[in-house]
Amino acid sequence: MCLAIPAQVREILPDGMARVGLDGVVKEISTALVGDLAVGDYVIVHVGFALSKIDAVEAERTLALLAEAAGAPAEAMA
Amino acid sequence: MCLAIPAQVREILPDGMARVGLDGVVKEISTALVGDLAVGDYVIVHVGFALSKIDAVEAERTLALLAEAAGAPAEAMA
Amino acid sequence: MKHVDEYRDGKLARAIAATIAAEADPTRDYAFMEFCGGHTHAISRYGLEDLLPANVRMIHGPGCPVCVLPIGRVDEAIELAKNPDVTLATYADLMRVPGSRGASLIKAKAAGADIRMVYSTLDAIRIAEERPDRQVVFFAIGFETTTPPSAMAVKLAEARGLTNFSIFCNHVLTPSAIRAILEAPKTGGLPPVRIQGFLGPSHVSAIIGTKPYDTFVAEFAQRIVVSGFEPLDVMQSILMLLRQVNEGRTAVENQYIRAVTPEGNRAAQALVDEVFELRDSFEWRGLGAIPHSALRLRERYATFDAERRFAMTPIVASDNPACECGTILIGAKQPADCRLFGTVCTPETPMGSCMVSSEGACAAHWTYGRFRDRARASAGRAAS
Amino acid sequence: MKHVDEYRDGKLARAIAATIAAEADPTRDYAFMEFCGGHTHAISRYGLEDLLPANVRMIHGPGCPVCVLPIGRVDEAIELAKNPDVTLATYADLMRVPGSRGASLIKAKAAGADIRMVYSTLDAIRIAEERPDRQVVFFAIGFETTTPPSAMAVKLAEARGLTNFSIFCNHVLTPSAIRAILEAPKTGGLPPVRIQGFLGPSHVSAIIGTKPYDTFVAEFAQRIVVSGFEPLDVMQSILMLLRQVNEGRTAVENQYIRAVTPEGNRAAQALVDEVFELRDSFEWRGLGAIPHSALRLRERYATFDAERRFAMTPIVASDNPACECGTILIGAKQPADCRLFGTVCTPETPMGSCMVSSEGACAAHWTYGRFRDRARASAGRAAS
Amino acid sequence: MDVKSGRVDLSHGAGGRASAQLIDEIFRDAFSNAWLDQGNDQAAFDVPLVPGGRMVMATDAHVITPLFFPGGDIGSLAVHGTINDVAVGGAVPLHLAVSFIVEEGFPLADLKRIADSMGRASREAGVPIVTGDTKVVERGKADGVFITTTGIGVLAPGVELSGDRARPGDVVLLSGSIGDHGVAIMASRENLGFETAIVSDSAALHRLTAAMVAAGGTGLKLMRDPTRGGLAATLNEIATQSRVGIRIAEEALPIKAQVVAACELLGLDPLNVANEGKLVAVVEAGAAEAVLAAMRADPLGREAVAIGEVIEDDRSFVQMTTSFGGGRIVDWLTGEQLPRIC
Amino acid sequence: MDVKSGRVDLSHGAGGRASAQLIDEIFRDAFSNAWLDQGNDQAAFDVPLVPGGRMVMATDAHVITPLFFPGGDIGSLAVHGTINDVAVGGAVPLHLAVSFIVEEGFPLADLKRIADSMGRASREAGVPIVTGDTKVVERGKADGVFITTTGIGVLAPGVELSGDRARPGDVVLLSGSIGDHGVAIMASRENLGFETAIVSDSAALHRLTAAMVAAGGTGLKLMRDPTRGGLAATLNEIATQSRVGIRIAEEALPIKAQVVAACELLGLDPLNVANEGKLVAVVEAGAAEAVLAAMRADPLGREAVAIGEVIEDDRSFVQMTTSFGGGRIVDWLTGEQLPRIC
Ligand code: SF4
Ligand code: SF4
Ligand SMILES: [Mg+2]
Ligand SMILES: [Mg+2]
Ligand SMILES: [Mg+2]
Ligand SMILES: [Mg+2]
Ligand SMILES: [Mg+2]
Ligand SMILES: [Mg+2]
Ligand SMILES: [Mg+2]
Ligand SMILES: [Mg+2]
Ligand SMILES: [Mg+2]
Ligand SMILES: [Mg+2]
Repeated sequence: MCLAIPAQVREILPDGMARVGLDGVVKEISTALVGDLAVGDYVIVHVGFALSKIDAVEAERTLALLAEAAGAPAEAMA
Repeated sequence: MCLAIPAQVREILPDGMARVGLDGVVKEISTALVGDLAVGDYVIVHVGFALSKIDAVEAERTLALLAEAAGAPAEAMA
Repeated sequence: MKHVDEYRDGKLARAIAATIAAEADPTRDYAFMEFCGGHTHAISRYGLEDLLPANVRMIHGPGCPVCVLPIGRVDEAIELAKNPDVTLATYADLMRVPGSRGASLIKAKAAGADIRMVYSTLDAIRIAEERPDRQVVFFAIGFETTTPPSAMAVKLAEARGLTNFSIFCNHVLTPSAIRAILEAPKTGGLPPVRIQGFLGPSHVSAIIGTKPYDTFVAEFAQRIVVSGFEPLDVMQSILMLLRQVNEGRTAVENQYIRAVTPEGNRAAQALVDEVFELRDSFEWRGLGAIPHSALRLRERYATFDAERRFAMTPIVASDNPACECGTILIGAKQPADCRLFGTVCTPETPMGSCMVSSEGACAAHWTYGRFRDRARASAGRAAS
Repeated sequence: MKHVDEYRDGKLARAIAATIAAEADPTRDYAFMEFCGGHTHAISRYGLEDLLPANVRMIHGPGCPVCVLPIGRVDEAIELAKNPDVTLATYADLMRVPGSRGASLIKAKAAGADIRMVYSTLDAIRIAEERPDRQVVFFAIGFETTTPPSAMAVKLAEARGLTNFSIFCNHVLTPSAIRAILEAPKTGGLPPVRIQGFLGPSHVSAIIGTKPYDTFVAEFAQRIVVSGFEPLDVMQSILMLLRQVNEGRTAVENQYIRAVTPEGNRAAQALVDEVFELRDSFEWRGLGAIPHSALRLRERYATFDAERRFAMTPIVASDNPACECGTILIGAKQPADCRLFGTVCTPETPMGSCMVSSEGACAAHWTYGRFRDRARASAGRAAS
Repeated sequence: MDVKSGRVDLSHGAGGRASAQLIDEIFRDAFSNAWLDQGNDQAAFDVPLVPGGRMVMATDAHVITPLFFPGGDIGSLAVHGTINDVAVGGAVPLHLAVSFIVEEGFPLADLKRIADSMGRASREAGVPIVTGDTKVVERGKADGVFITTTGIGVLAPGVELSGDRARPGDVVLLSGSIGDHGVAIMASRENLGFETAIVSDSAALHRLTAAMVAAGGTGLKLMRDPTRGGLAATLNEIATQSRVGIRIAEEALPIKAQVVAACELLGLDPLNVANEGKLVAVVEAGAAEAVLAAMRADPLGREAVAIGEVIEDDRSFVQMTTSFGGGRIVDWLTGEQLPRIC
Repeated sequence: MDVKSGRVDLSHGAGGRASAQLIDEIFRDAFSNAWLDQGNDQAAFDVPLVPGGRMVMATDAHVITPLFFPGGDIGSLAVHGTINDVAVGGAVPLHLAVSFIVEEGFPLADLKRIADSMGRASREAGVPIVTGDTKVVERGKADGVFITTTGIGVLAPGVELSGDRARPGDVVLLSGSIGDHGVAIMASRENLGFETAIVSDSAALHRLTAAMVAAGGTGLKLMRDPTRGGLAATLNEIATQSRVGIRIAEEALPIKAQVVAACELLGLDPLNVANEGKLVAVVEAGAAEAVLAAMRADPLGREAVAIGEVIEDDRSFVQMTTSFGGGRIVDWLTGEQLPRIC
């Protein structure tokens, strides 16, 4: 459920709206649920609303953990 | 103007309506403008209303006059 | 079809034509006006002109309610139809009548206006009953024949308590128009009328009777033969007019005795009188303003009067100045004499009233008769 | 797509799969439930089952709001849509969901009901503004993710003074459903739960945070890993669950740290709390009535509540008794074990909740996974 | 026609002068090619790669209301109409393609009834429907169902019929009574509120045309089916294409009494009313008798008659000698065919 | 399907299983003949009277919204779509017939723009529109304009392609990226409220198919254009018709980043999204390289790739090896293709 996808804020519009981009696809959404946003931020978009911001630092950390999860057995099996 | 055509009353309906026939074509019309009608009467139908009854006697007289108008010259030219 | 087929007998027609030819005085020119589009239709449809001698000429009159409707009234109807609350119900004849700048109801419909073609005023009432959320306006036109059904609709709407039905009334009166034609040379500086007699209307007369024509004999020394619409009716009536001329008589005669009485349909007259009253003056396309020539709803029925309900403002629009309808309608010119005929002015793009419906003088000639023009032209050339 | 493509790397996936395979204890059977349809979709779409060792099994949970919507509520929405004054606005996902006797919104629309598919509650508000003559009802479904946009619509409708907008509220709560699954064997006489851990929802958790799951550790000694929806998120979360099992831990962990915090989206929570309140009990298709598991509009917003505005009467309708969704949802059976699967029950003609949306357990297996059935069957036969 | 800011209105679809103008100003130039310029209801062409192959192709969209009417339905009509356009090109109809545009909400039972009717009509005609397409549009974006049929047929060597081949002295033949289809349709429209026993004449004419081709040889100049716009439109098309005049005799025209009556009632001219199982042929005077005999030998041409002749006329007038012996023009319909009050 | 009391709904027009069912239960039996039973998007047949003549015929109704979109319009689409159905039958497209159903009120300027676009497309393709028909329906009884095009083409001797000719071991080729058309259309629909730079791939493929026929010889088993229902529908049709399985590799599929992004946003699978200038071919393994080379030499096949192979499977499953190395079924679309929230 809850189909949602990360998109980048490209333009802040009046009335709590913003234009977000996803690989060249641009869409207007409501940002009323997430408060202050800046151009360049990534948000998770669901049924035309931003649900939450994506934390870039935590995203980096996740990627590191993924690499670790992938790398660990290589050593274990070596 | 005033496209109208003689049709024969086939059935008296309630509310001042009647079914009239014209060579196998049947139509429902209002008879409100002509008063009492009987099945078999001919009426002149215009935009869904009977405008007047056709007087069968006068119709015969007209046909006679037509024949006369057609016949006269035949004698004159004879 | 009883009461129809008897009057469409070609053999009889040719025999009557022979009588007319025999009785027509070769030293005279006979010019009769069929007032009514219905007669125009019969003449064109059956090619009766070819059955008449060259010196018996029929002039097509203004008796086509679609043709004489002024452009301004069409514009007003189109404006009304554009009102998003309005459903305009109308006889199909009006759909293509051009208003100003090429507008028409059929184009207004294409552009989104809610316009319905109806066959009868009862259909318009039914639409109003089915759609209480819409203001249904019946665009009423026609002579005395078509007026009683409109009056009936108003009475019905009142009886049924319909608050969403009204009439845009354009009903006009035949005798006033005949009078205007007879007075035209006097009032309009036009050439003297050459009309020696009228075919009086069939179904208008079924309603109003023959009496209203008596005045034309008294005042203008005219001849009137009220005639049925079938082609033999027309042939016989022409013969009757010709005989009046030959015999030096001027009278109202009734060929259409099977449907027309001197008094007409009293019930219908009373109904019309109850609902409608005379307008002081009304514009006729091709003829100009004619006093007391049209009807409007009485004060008592003001609520069913679209002009009042929608506070419609009159629109004035004029015909192409090159249009010759005015002179054609009084018999002074013929359609082919107009330089717009058949070039810019055709039934698809009528420039004047006589080209609007197939019963108009120009349209009838275009639709049915124009094959004769070249023959005539070359006959003229040969003669000159 | 940044924040997407990184989590769809096939090479990395195979490496993590190798880690899982290496760390999975061959003497054990691991059974984890992904609660959420989004996870089910990722698992099916990427064929993750083929990347997991045979003894690590994923059980598809009830976390698809379309699937768990009771037939009776669909019937009620269809009834509402048949009201000639009503325009029903709905997410497209609901169009084909079957109500009783083969009815559905798409069929009701075909039969003349005014039903509009919208992408967002803001579209529904726009329809209400454009059509003041219509009663626009938004058919609201969804978990905590989809509830804030519904609450926002109610607030907007109030601010803009819309008197023709309301919501048919079917929003449900994730923690209550998880609790119901964990309590099912006790309350329903079903076999004991074999689930050793849950993948916690991604975007529901973005709204509610991770804290609400703590109680499942305390009360049921369960494991929860809140997981992103991308396939690598899922792989990593499975590894995290497996490690908890191997290490004998029971904890709430958060794999989806880039979007989920312990507290969640406080603003969204406040908004939902302002507009909605708990229902005492709500029927879940496949799971039965669950106490405190759904929301309705607060008294203060009663005018925007379609159930009250249209005095909707509850319709009770039951599933095909042969349907095994209940046992499938708690992991006791698998789709292919149901004798209706793939014969009378397909995504075109779903008989039970798990076949309704492609995120339901049975539909996902039909749409993406059924090619494995024969292999499994013959493997089973060979083994026996 | 105001192409810049005008709109399509109902008169553009009525088969009269406005329709012709629409085609001229919008489509003819845009598509311009020698086959389209033949100006017939079907195109004839050589088939490359196939030595000696010559074929015709014709297409028609069917948008009739009501869908079911006495004597047929939109399905049988769509089969007959296109077979006829192929057949009057002188070809042996070979195959049909059909495309359906169906409105959301249309009853499946009606769709089945229509499909069954098409299948029956196609089997009876021996012209199979070999390929098709179905689209569904939202409620309110169509009117039940629209059916486009396209037909192809094969021309025997030497058969070359075209609307531009009428010459003064040729005879005009008509296969039977006119106006039946249009009157049957109008009678089944509720808003016109009249009833008749008239049924549509909808029928496949290819066996009749084959007999005519065989009997007429090179004396058969052209055939055409007087559908939308009626006999008047068809004769005017021929006159315009061939740059000739046509004179017909009113007394020769077979018209059923009920058709006359219905037309009187509605203010219509039977010459403008549509037919779906009739054809007009123009033949050299010398071949007229043979072709007429062949027509009368076919059940669908039993009432065939000579209705007139082709005459010289650079104005391309179609004239009619009325039953009264007078003359009149038979013109295209102006605008949509609508019941008139005057 | 409840033929007795059911109604046509939008899913019957989506090109998925419901569409197939509608055709099966309503049309196939009603029309039943060997050509229709070929089950392809075009029918192939011998031409009687014409020795050695073998042709194909195809038809499609076009009901697209909006009428104008990036990369084309309903007019060019109607030309390309039908040329392609003829071309993927292995034939040289010869002629087109076109029928218009126009809604009252439709701007003449738009009609002209569409006609001009059709003319241009047909001239560029060298496939003339040789006959046509135009109907006008009342406002609210159509949606602007619907266009049905029908095409015929000639088969060179020996060319015999059909959807039932795929055999285990054959290779599946795809001519280029998928989903462009459908995404361009969806982006131009206002109610979905998103923008992309993607343009429709609408194009006439007959030069590409001619090159493939020449290069593949009898090794070319079939071609098909994955339009409505997308690549998924086309592969399932082939698998079902040929009673085989098909396995494709996700990593081989060319899909533009913007198409992926738009599909993510709308909850769609690019495999279900329509194309209008792409084709799928099944070739014998031995001919694959030659056909692929011929494809890549054509501008419309430059990105052609082998995407999978035909396998034995009496269940006719289409399977895909995902980018993760897992497996999944690629199914027909269920119901209408609609943006999803979950
Ligand atoms: S041809 Fe036209 S412009 Fe001339 S008089 Fe007649 S209606 Fe007027
Ligand atoms: S296959 Fe259908 S009936 Fe069986 S459990 Fe799944 S949803 Fe229920
Ligand atoms: Mg045609
Ligand atoms: Mg035809
Ligand atoms: Mg037709
Ligand atoms: Mg198709
Ligand atoms: Mg034809
Ligand atoms: Mg096709
Ligand atoms: Mg196609
Ligand atoms: Mg297509
Ligand atoms: Mg046609
Ligand atoms: Mg195709």
